Order: sequence, then C-alpha cells, then structure tokens
Amino acid sequence: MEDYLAMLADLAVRYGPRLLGGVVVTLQLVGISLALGGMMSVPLALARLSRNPVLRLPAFAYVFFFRGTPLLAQIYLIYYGSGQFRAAFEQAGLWWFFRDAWYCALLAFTLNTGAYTAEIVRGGIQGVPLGDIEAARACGMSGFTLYRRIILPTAYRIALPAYGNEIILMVKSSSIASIITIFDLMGETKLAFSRSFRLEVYLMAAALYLVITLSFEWVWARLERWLNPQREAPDLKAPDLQPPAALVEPQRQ
Amino acid sequence: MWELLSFGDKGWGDDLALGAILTLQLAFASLGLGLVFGLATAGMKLSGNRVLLGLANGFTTAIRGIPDLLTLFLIYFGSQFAIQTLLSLFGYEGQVEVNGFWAGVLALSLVFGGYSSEVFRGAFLAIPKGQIEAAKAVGMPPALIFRRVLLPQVWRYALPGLGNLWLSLIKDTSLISVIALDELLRKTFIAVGITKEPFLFYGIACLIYLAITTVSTGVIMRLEAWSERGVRRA
Amino acid sequence: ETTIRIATEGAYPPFNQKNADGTLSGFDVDIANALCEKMKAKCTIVAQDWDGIIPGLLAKKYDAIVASMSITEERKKTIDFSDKYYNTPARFAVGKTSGITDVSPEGMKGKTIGAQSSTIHANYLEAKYKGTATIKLYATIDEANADLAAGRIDAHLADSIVELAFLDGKDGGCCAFAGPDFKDPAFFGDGVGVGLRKEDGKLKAEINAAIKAILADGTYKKLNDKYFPFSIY
Amino acid sequence: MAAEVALEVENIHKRFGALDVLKGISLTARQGDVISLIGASGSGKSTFLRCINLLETPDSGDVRVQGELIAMKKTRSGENVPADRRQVDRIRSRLGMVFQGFNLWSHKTVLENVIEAPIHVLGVARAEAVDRAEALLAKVGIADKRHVYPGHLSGGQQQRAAIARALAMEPAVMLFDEPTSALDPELVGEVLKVMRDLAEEGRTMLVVTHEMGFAREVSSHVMYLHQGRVEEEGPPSQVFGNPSSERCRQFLAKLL
Amino acid sequence: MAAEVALEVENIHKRFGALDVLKGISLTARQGDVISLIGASGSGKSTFLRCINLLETPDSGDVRVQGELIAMKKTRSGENVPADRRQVDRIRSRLGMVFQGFNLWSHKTVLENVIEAPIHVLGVARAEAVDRAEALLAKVGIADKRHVYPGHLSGGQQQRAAIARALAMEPAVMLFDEPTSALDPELVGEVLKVMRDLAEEGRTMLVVTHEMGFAREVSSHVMYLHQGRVEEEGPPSQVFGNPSSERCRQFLAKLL
Ligand SMILES: Nc1ncnc2c1ncn2[C@@H]1O[C@H](COP(=O)(O)OP(=O)(O)OP(=O)(O)O)[C@@H](O)[C@H]1O
Ligand SMILES: Nc1ncnc2c1ncn2[C@@H]1O[C@H](COP(=O)(O)OP(=O)(O)OP(=O)(O)O)[C@@H](O)[C@H]1O
Ligand SMILES: [Mg+2]
Ligand SMILES: [Mg+2]
Repeated sequence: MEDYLAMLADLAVRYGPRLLGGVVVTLQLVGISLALGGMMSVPLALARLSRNPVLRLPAFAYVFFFRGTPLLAQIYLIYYGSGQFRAAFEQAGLWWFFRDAWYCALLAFTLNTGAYTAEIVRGGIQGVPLGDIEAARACGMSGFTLYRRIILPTAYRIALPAYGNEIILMVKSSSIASIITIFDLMGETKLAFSRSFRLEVYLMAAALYLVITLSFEWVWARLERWLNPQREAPDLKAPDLQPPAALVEPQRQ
Repeated sequence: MWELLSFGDKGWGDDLALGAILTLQLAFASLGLGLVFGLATAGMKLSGNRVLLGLANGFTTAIRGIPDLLTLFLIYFGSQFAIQTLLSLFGYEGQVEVNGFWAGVLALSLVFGGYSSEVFRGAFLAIPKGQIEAAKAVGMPPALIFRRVLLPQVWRYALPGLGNLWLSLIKDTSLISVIALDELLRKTFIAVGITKEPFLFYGIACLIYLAITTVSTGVIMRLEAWSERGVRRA
Repeated sequence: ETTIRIATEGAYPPFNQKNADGTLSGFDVDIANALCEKMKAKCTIVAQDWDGIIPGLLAKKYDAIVASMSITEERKKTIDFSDKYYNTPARFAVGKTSGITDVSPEGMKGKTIGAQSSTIHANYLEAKYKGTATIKLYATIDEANADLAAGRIDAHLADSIVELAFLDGKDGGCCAFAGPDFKDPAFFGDGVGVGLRKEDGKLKAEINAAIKAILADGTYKKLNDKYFPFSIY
Repeated sequence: MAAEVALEVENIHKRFGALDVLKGISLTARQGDVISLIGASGSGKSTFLRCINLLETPDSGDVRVQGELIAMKKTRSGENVPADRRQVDRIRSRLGMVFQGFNLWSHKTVLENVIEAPIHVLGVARAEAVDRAEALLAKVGIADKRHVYPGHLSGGQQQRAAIARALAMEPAVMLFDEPTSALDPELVGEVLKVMRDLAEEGRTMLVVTHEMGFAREVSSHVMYLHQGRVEEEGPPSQVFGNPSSERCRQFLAKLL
Repeated sequence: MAAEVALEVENIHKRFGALDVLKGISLTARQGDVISLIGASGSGKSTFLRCINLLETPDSGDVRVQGELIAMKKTRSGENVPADRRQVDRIRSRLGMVFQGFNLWSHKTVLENVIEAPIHVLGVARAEAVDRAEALLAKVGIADKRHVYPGHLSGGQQQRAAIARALAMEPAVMLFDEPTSALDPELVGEVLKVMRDLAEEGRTMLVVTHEMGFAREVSSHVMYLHQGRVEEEGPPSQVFGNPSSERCRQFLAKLL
C-alpha cells in the first residue's frame, strides 16, 4: 500500500507538470478555434439556409465534408499534405503559415468546429418560432435588423445546450493535435503512459478532464440562466424547455 | 496506384474493405447495445427515484467528462485484470480472454448510452403530456402506456439527436484500434506505414467514411420521415 | 508442447510489418519464429497497436512482445526483458540545406529537431537538447521524416537502420546522415529485447537460452544477412 | 323512480403547493344526467374533472363510480394516494374523458386511436373492435376520415374523433373538458350537436364549458364554480334566470 | 364629409398550390372604421389579413395604405412580388398587427417587446420610446407587468401586451386576427373592452373574429367571407338582422 502511494506520488511529480502544460495547450487550442469557428458559423449557417444555390451548395459541401470525415484525417491531410507541396506554398507566400504545426492545428480545428457550429446555429435559426419572425416583419423589420434583433438572439438561446456539448467535445478531441506534434492534455498523458505504462496516469488525466468539464458545465449553466431570465421560474405544467433533438452533437476523431 | 488499391495479396483494397466491414460491425453492435443503455439510463433519470437519478447523472457526467480512450482501456484491460484477479482468488489460474470485439462494443455502447440518454430524456419530455393522460384516462397501466404510446412516439423527437450520435459513433470506432482490432483507420495506418503513401490512403479512408455517412444520412432522413408520419409540418 | 502467444506492432518495417495479404513479416517476426523453434514451442504471433502493447501483455492477452522494444529502465519498472537480440545505434539525419555539421547540443542551437515520441530517441533529445534546440515529437517515424523532407525540422534522431531505409528511398534525397552513432548505454540501454511479464521467470530463462542458441548455430547470422548488410547484434 | 347513480363525488379537496384549488366539491350524477360546470378561468373546473379520474390525486374526498368507491390510502409522508393502481385503471376504463386539446395519439390513425384501448385494455378481439369503431365514427360523422392521421384533421373532426375514442370504451360516464373552446362557431355547432345526441341517448355527461348556450339548453344541472367552491347550482333555468349568488350574477353579466 | 381613406384593398387573389383561397376581395376602410371579418374556418379570413401587410404575397390585387400603393412586380417565373422591399417595410410599420397567438418575443420583457420596433425601426430615442410604452401599457391596464416576461402572463395579459406593441408604432390601421379565440369569457370581456376603447378613439381597425357580440356591437361594417369571396357585407344591423345571402343566414343560424 505504501509502495503504491509512493509510486503515485512519483508519477504525479514526474508527469504532473507536463499534464498541466497539456491542459494549457488544450485550453488555448480549443479557446481560439472555438472563437474563430464561432465567427464563421453564422455566415455559414445563413449560406446553408440561403435560397441561392451559389451560396447554399458550397456551404453544404463544406459542412458535409467536415462533419462526415474524422478530424484525425483532416488534420493529417492539412499538415502533411501542405508539407508535400512545400514549393507551391512557398510560391504562394503561405509557407510561413503552413510550416507551423500550431497554425495548422488551429486551422483544422477552426474549420472543423466551424462546420459543426454552423449546423447548430442553423438548427437554432430554424427553431425560432415563425410567429416571432412574422411579428417582427409586421412591425416593419427586415434583413439585418430582423436577424440582429430577433432571429439570432433567439437562435443562440435555442442552440446554447447543443453548443455547450460541442465545446466539451472539442476539449476532448483536441488530443488529435498530437499527431502533428502539438501535445495537449491527452497527448501528454499518452506520452507519460508510454513511458510509465501505468494506467494511473490515465486516471490522473481523467480527473483533470472532469475538472475542466465540470467547471465548464457550471459556467455554462450560469450563462444559460443569465441569457434566459424568462425561464427563471419555470411553469410547473410546461414541458421541459430544453430543445431535445439538437441536444447532443457529433463527436469527432 | 491501382495496384496498391487492388484486391489481393499485393493490394490493400481487400484490407481496407475488411477494415470498413469491421468498422460497420462495431458500429452496428454498439448502436444496438448503446440504445438499450441509453433508454435504460433515460428511464432512470425520469423514474422519479432519487437514487436512480443520481446514478444515471453520475454515469452521464463520467462518460461526458472522461476521454473515450480511457473508457475503452478500463473496459478492455481493466476488466480482464479484474476477472483474472477474481478467479485467482478462487484458485483458478487459467487464462480468460476478454474478447476484444465485445470489449470494444461494450465501451462504445457505454459512450453511446451516456450521450443518448440525454437525447432520450429530452425526447420523452417532449412527448406532449396529453398523450400520456389520454392513455391513462382509458385505463392503460404504465407498462402498456410505455409500449403503445411512448415508445412509438419517442423516435420522432430523438431521431435527429440519435442520427448525430450515430455519425460520431462510426468515427469513434477508430479508437478500437488500440485493442488490436484492425478497423478501417488502423488498416489505413498500417498501409501507410508499409507503402509510404499517406495521402492516397488517408484520402481513401476519408472517402469511405464519407460514403458511410452519406448512406447513413439518407437512411436517417427516411427514418425521420417515417417517424413523423401523421404530423403536419408548418 | 507449450503455446506461446507473441505480440508485435506490424507497422515498423523492416523489423515488423503487416503485409497487404495479411501476413506478418520482418526481422522481429523471423527472430520470434526462430526462438520458438529452438524452444520447441508452438507460437502464435498477433499484431497489436503500440499504445496497447504493454497493457495487453500485463492483461495476459499474450505472453511476450517481440516488437523492437528497447530495454529501458523505465519500462523495466513494469515489465521484464530478455537479453538483447539486436542493438542498432541511433543517428541524426539532417536536411541538406540546414547547414548542420556539428550535432552536439551547442552545434544544434536554435535548430528544430524531431524524434518519434515515446522512444529512447525522444528521451535522449529531451535530456540533452532541451533548452538549446526546439524538440518536436511525432507519432511515427514516417511523419518525422515527412517533416524533415518538408523542412519543418532540421534534424531527426532515429534508429540508423530505419533511417537508412528512408534516406535510400524516393523522398530521401533531401537529407543525409550527420554526426556519429549514439550508443550511450545510459539512454540507449542494452539494445532490444523480448518483453515479458515479471513473474514469468521460467519463460525468460528459456528465451535467453534460445537467443544464445540461435546466435551460436548461425541462424541469427542468416536472418541478419537477409535484411541488413552488416551485423546489428 | 330516480335513475341509478352513475357517479358520486364527495367533498373533494385539492391543493397545489400553497394554492388551494378545490375546497370541498361534491356532485351526484344519475344515469342520463348532463351536468355543466361553468366558472371563470382558474376556478378549478379542469382540476375537478381530472380529480374524478385521478389524473390528479385529490387530497381528500371520495369518488364512487357506479357505486364502487375508489379506495385511497395515506402514505407515510401523509399524501393521499390510490390504494390499488389496478382498481384505478379499471375505473378509468369506465370513465370516458374528452380533453380540451383532444390529445389524440398523433402516431395512430383515427381508427387506430379508437380501437387501441378496447383491444389492449378491455381485450376485445380486433375484428370486433374495428366493427364497433366504424359504427361509432359513422355516428359522429367522420367515417370517411378513419385512415387519416389526427394531424390532418380540422379541429372539429379531431374533436369528434376524440369523442369516438372515449365512447369506444362504452363508459358509464363521459367527462368533457371545454370541448369547444378552440373551435370556430360552425364547428362549435357540429360538436354540440354530437353531444346533444349523446345526451338524448341517455349518456351520463359532465361538461366543463364556456358555451352558456349549451349549458342552458342541453344540461339537466349547472354548477357554477368560484375559487374552488360551488357558488351556485341548480337546473339551468334557475342558474341563468335567477342566480342567488351575487358573484354568479356578475359572471353571467360579463358575457356578451 | 367622409373621413380620409386609411386602407384600400382591391380585388385580392391568392392561391396556395391548387387551393384557391382568396377569389377577389376588396375593402375600403376610412379613418375610424371598425370592420369585422366573420366566416367559417378555412374561408380565408387570416389569409386576407396577412395579404394586407404582405406576410403572404397576393397573386394579384392592390393594397393602398393612406393612399400609397404597394408597388408589385412580376418575376420572370410569373410570380407577383413586391417591387421595393423597403417600401414594404415602411408600409408595414404603419399597419399594426395583433396575431391570434400573440407572438410576443419570449426573450424580452413586456416593456422591451413594446419599445423594440419604435427604437429599431422608427429610430425613436430610447427614453422617449420607454415613456410612450409606459403610457400605452397603462392604457391597456398592464403597467404593473412591464418588467415581466410574456411566459409569466395570463392569456388576457399577453393579448393586451401584443396590442400595446402594435399601438407603439402608432399605426394608421390595426389588424386583429381572432383576438379572443383562446380566452375564457371573462378575459374575452377584458380584451374587447380595450378594443372598444380603441374604436372610440377613432382608430381604424380590421378584426377577424368569432365573437358575434363584438362584431354586432362595436363594428361599423361587417364582412362575411365564404370560400374566398365576400358573401355578404354591410352595417352589422343588416348582416345580422337581415342577411340577403342564404349561406350567411345558415352560418348565423348555427350560432347558439
Ligand atoms: N399542476 C398544477 N400545479 C400548480 N398549480 C396548478 C396546477 N394545475 C392547475 N393549477 C392551478 O390551479 C388553478 C385551477 O386550475 P384549473 O385548470 O382547474 O382551472 P380552470 O377552472 O379549468 O380554468 P380554465 O377555464 O382556464 O381552464 C389555477 O390557478 C392553476 O394555475
Ligand atoms: N401556407 C399555406 N399553404 C397551404 N394552404 C394554406 C396555407 N395557409 C392557409 N392555407 C389554407 O387556406 C385556407 C384558408 O386559410 P385561412 O387561415 O385564411 O382560414 P381562416 O378563415 O383564417 O380560418 P380559421 O377561422 O380556422 O382561422 C385553408 O383551407 C387553409 O388550409
Ligand atoms: Mg380548464
Ligand atoms: Mg385564421
């Protein structure tokens, strides 16, 4: 027993700092790509809903590809693919970007989460009650004002739980960046495991992940309540207000 | 290039195909078991029993919070370890094999169950209360209500969410490679290692995944249309 | 007759590889078969992903690992090893345009160097080059080589035999060996051995005896020459 | 000689948390009676109806259907609950309920809605259930819609399907909750006609309604609920013509 | 002298696919007119109302608000579409609409609902918009609810909030779609009172209603729609007292 505790302490001392470093990488990578992907998602979702095929079809193809294939393959193709065509990228003056694994990881993650988020936002927009939109039109609102004031604020509120899931899934999938030399929490864990071969390393990582997820859920619950003050005192007879269908979003590899 | 992809001893076509089949087998088996877990967990959450609710919520939180790879490791290696230790307590020293395929299926279906329980929970809550009251009012007991009224209707609300989970399950099967099952992505990986043609093989793998997803999406859309029979759309 | 179940990785040519027809081949596989023959044991060889290879051994999925696994102190805490059955030096491959001639930590100041993660090569870089050079770790040798060719890293420390295959191959023109062989036993250990569970002392003894036997009767030399133009023992 | 007592409710109390919704309501319905419940929104009409078939559990009070008392017991925490769930199911199958929102099962066609309970609750053979269902659908005038899903019916048609579904159980008593509130005047007319026919057949009915016309012309007895109490009751001529309660007079005055 | 013409609709046609819903409907409303639209379910009343503010695009016909014609053009595929979206927005801001389902924005409080459009469509300063909104809410009697979300209001209160929202745009014409259909008789009374007050202020109103009492007592003109046509119209005394159309007579006869 004491031996075992000593071994655990040894593990923690040896790999703890690296795992924490991995946490930082995870949070940075996920934070930045979520921010960028989030910005892309609204125009993408609108294009996806557009009646104009020139906008709709490319947006559809983009979303379809990035949701339909493993993130692992996407990141691999972007990073090592650009490496194969170095000369062309140098000529285009883009090599400084693709040379850097960090930028490539950000690019792949942003493109990927952009596609997923666009679908979530689209679901939210389609969930806005038609009556709310008609009421706005009847007041003379249209176009940008209509979206800014009525549709998007409502759509965000509808999409919030699904988007919360997306963020948790992104945190978990950031491990994929380790195949292009960016070691996040999971990457560092695997490294530590391949040196120590102790399953306990994974348990340490699981604890860290749980801390991240639980604190995120805590923040998210507060955010939802803040954004939806009208739900504060729920009507006892009303059905659960969570949008059920869009609740869980796909994971990625 | 065509030789590399041919079916036969020289080419990798047959290997990729076998990998894809294994991927599909894993995915379908996990889907079946995962639906059972998901429904059961959702049932626990809605049972009104606090102990069951706590257990079910704990399960979902753990599944959501812990990397899937770890879940798999714990099931595959952990369970073998546990069974072996248990048996040796009884003086049995022989070998027990935890079947890799079923361990993988168990892990994937636990993950699927954890996520889908939330989908089901939302879907059950979305079924209008009046549907249940109408059944009660004609004297149906709970089991009959569940079988005749709730279960046929829950799919309408759950299918979009389940469809998403299915797509992710297909891609999740690649985790299984660490327990020595040659599914599609590991076959690809091996082919790349031997042939040094990463783009060809990763590209092909992407296309195979896309093909599976495309077919799945079509089927899901059909199912959604079926589940919405009788519902008028705005 | 006893049955011994052996695991190898299957993605590390020329030592072990899973072929398009589904068979396993390579130096490790041949050695494993030769050892079994000497031990008069029936052997089954399975391919197992690297990440799960030691847990699988501990969980008794198989009894031995013959997968070019280097004997290191860290691994010895968890599993046991037989005597070495080969030992090849590590060497830097560098980009021809990187201008590296001196591969000492001082000479590599400011450069970016890579290695396969969770290998002795990675451990060596982290011990000696951290602080002076930027270290990048790759999941596989191939990826590190791809980045070496693309110029994302200036040098790659790897097993010289494996690296030779790359340098002689179609993408190898970009790069060349530089500097001496690395053999520091504190890091590169005692070569490559068969991985075993700690409690299987009897099997270890048998395997050690078998290694001695194939070295003595020329079987080893025959296998060595089949793959390599020089002795790797 | 008075007809047999079909439904007897005694001194029902019900509260939701701090809100005292029903403060002791009693009612006796003989076979063939048509009793209308009127009252302002929130006065407890729906809750009363739902207490009768135990969709809400009353806090105290007795319900007797055709003389059979629904047995209740107290839990340790002092809650009133049915003593025997099976008895409740059996009694419910003798009380037909037509909901305000119809609550037709949306995944089943009209015919399937009507035969569902006879087959699975009463154990009637399928062929027989279908025969009876078709007769009922013809009676309420929607035989041509039998293979249509509820979502494709107009409001009045849904209402009639719901009535047929309740009738298929051959209930001793029919409970109607605002059967016409969401309908246009013409459909109101249609539905009321069906109900009037039922009344003429001698069915016992309890109707929560905002249609004073119906209450006045069809019912044998009218109860005016106010804040959980019966404020006024009697034959329609008395309640509408000469209410003794001031509050009831005000309520009726507000109607255009 | 006749008051100014506030709204003029000429020969509106509208079809949905194969279904010919409106077959040429015209209407002229002078300032202060209260016009009631009655008719069976599906006769096209809502569609007509929605064509006026172009929530549905009519297939042909003209709409003039305070004399300004809404310009339409044909697309290449032969569809009728508004020529100038900006004009449509401008005109809509002069037509207040109160929906049957209220359609209050659920994520905004009552006050925010009322000030939203004045600020973001008309460009009124916030302080001024709030002042006016509070006055309006006081007028419809829900000033105390101004910081409450629509989900916490009773039906009648929601209805009045929706009216205040429409009035905040100071519209030339108010369009009401079945403003009372989901309310209990007492709430119906409340809402009708507010509308009667508006009528007395001289607002122009177009009201789709099932409340014949309201149509009879408050409106200056009643139109009876049947299958997409105006089957009968005139002052209430004539339509209710002595309808010339047989169909209209039947419709009114069915009302209890
Ligand atoms: N499940 C519940 N929990 C809490 N309060 C409830 C519940 N059901 C009903 N109430 C409250 O009980 C009161 C009576 O409700 P009930 O539905 O019986 O009224 P009603 O007379 O049918 O009114 P209406 O004419 O509007 O249908 C209302 O104030 C309502 O808010
Ligand atoms: N968007 C649409 N697509 C197809 N048909 C429609 C659409 N909107 C309305 N209709 C049809 O047009 C007809 C007229 O509908 P409308 O809503 O105008 O009736 P209404 O007179 O308002 O009836 P109610 O009193 O029931 O509200 C109906 O038969 C309806 O089914
Ligand atoms: Mg009610
Ligand atoms: Mg309408």
